[in-house]
Amino acid sequence: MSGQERVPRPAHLVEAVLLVSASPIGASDLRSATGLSEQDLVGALTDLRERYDPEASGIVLREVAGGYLLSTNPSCSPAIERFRQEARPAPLSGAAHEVLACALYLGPLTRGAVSRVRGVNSDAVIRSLIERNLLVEVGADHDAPGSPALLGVTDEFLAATGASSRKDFPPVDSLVTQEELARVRERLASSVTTPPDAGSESS
Amino acid sequence: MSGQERVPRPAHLVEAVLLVSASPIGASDLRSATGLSEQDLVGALTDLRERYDPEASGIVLREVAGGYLLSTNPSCSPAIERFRQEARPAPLSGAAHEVLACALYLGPLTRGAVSRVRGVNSDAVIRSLIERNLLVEVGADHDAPGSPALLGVTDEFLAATGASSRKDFPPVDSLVTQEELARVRERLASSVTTPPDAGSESS
Amino acid sequence: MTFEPLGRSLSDFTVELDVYSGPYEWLLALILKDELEIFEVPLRELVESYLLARHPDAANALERDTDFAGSAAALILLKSRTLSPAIDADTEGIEDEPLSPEELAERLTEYLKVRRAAEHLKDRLAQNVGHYVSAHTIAPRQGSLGIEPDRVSLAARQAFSRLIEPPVRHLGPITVTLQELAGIILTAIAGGAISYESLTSDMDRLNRAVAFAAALSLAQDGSLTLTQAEPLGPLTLEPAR
Repeated sequence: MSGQERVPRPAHLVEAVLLVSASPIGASDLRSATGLSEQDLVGALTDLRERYDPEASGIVLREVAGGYLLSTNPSCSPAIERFRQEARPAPLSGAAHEVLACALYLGPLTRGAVSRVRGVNSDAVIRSLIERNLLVEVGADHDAPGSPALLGVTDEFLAATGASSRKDFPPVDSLVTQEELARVRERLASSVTTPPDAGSESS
Repeated sequence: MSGQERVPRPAHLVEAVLLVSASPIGASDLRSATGLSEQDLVGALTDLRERYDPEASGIVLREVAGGYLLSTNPSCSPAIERFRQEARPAPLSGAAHEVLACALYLGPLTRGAVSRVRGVNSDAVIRSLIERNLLVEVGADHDAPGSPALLGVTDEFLAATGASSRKDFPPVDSLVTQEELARVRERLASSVTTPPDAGSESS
Repeated sequence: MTFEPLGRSLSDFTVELDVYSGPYEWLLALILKDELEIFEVPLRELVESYLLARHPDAANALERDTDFAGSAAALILLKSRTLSPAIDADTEGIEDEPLSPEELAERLTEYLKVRRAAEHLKDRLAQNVGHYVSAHTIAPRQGSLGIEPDRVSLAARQAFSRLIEPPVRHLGPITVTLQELAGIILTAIAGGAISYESLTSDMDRLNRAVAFAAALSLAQDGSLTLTQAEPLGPLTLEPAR
């Protein structure tokens, strides 16, 4: 560290601004607050990545939801929970993961569309996800009767999954193998060809 | 959790806890949150004094009011002020709109009443609306056990909606049916009274 | 959502399920807070683990059975409500018309993708848990927030017209115990097999649910045999051979 400096270094300006935000700050907002050039900002972020590396610090620099965010190192979370006397939020249910997957990969889509894809009414799950700020109404489907709201994932969702953007998820087709899909079709083909008048046992 | 996760160093634990507190934390609270011995805490604080030295960092460690606090380096305050001016406040969630609607149309009312009307615990949403100065405690319900605080909307809320007074909002009976309103009133009034003949659990 | 408060008699009853392990009371709380999906909770396993943990000779055995039967009945109601078709306008689009095999295949394929994506998200969320953000935030400038008055009205309409059911309260306090119903059931099957439908035809919904719990309990200890020829088909209670 060089001696007495009066003018703060770029990394100092950036870390100070990051301290006062609980949500990710994008590069352009960081630049306009700090007055740094693009190059200086890049340099500052490189310094800070090292300073707030998960191996070396209890505070980590995360690049999520299109911006930069300081947060506690997960290795320290038991201490945080003791300090706040708060239990870690309960993990989401399987149904909640499915609803989020619908919104992420098929969204924005209406409540009805989510329920149709999943085959069960999903309103309660959707409601609790909105409550947790992971889903949000992003508009309305004006072509449908009653213009139902369209649901999409939030920046909090991106931050919670450690994603910098929606593109940061694997394409859905890479998650399911062709063999699996073929098996579904096969099984289906064999089951529907059997009794011609059994048709009502859908559920 | 991955097995190779390392045990955080004392200084890491302390800095993580300091990040999540906006007010100074005393040594004994730091110790009970982190589980550190007195000696380890002293060592950790020595490390952190160096790491967050005003000459070397945009975030500084302050020792105030008998405790420890992270804050921004005063040399960075112009950047912080610009950030504050430019930052667009986070938009309100659907849950926040509902809580504000309860306070506007049914208020002043208690936290418990808001949760009963909405059918879901609303404490966290209420806390953030108070922090944002959109809700305020305007008194207390002395008829209820523990005299819980009554919440109402603030002038800032009215200003944010562009309304000059509550009367600028459509009357509640233009929004919902009489029957629905009666049900809401019932939920409001229900408080904690259990039916007289249900009586097995006293408390 | 409302629930008759549980007596504390079950405070030491813990359950081990795939979706949850811990105190039973907390399980109820999680379900009521929508943090756990009721249809993910295997009610049969729940009843079985209660029966395993049951101490018929304990001083508060009766109270425990009553509390358990009461809450289990409420869970059954909740579950059936969740699984039954939605009635609100938004989801009325879930059609009943039979699908062509192609459409069915299309839907299943789509669901399979969602399922896999959900598993991926679960891992990702788990890897990123435990990041707490700074508390050193600054309040935004006064007056910089705009709130749409229409959204406030809409929120009022939503909050005030929502049905916070399923109300369990209207079922009234529990007026029957597992033991009483067990007695009724044993008397009824003394003359031979009887269907659950006819056994419970005169009962109200709560008693029906408790009768179900009682029948399970009796089947568990070998006092009767429960048979169901086909899934969702009629349930028959027979004296144990």
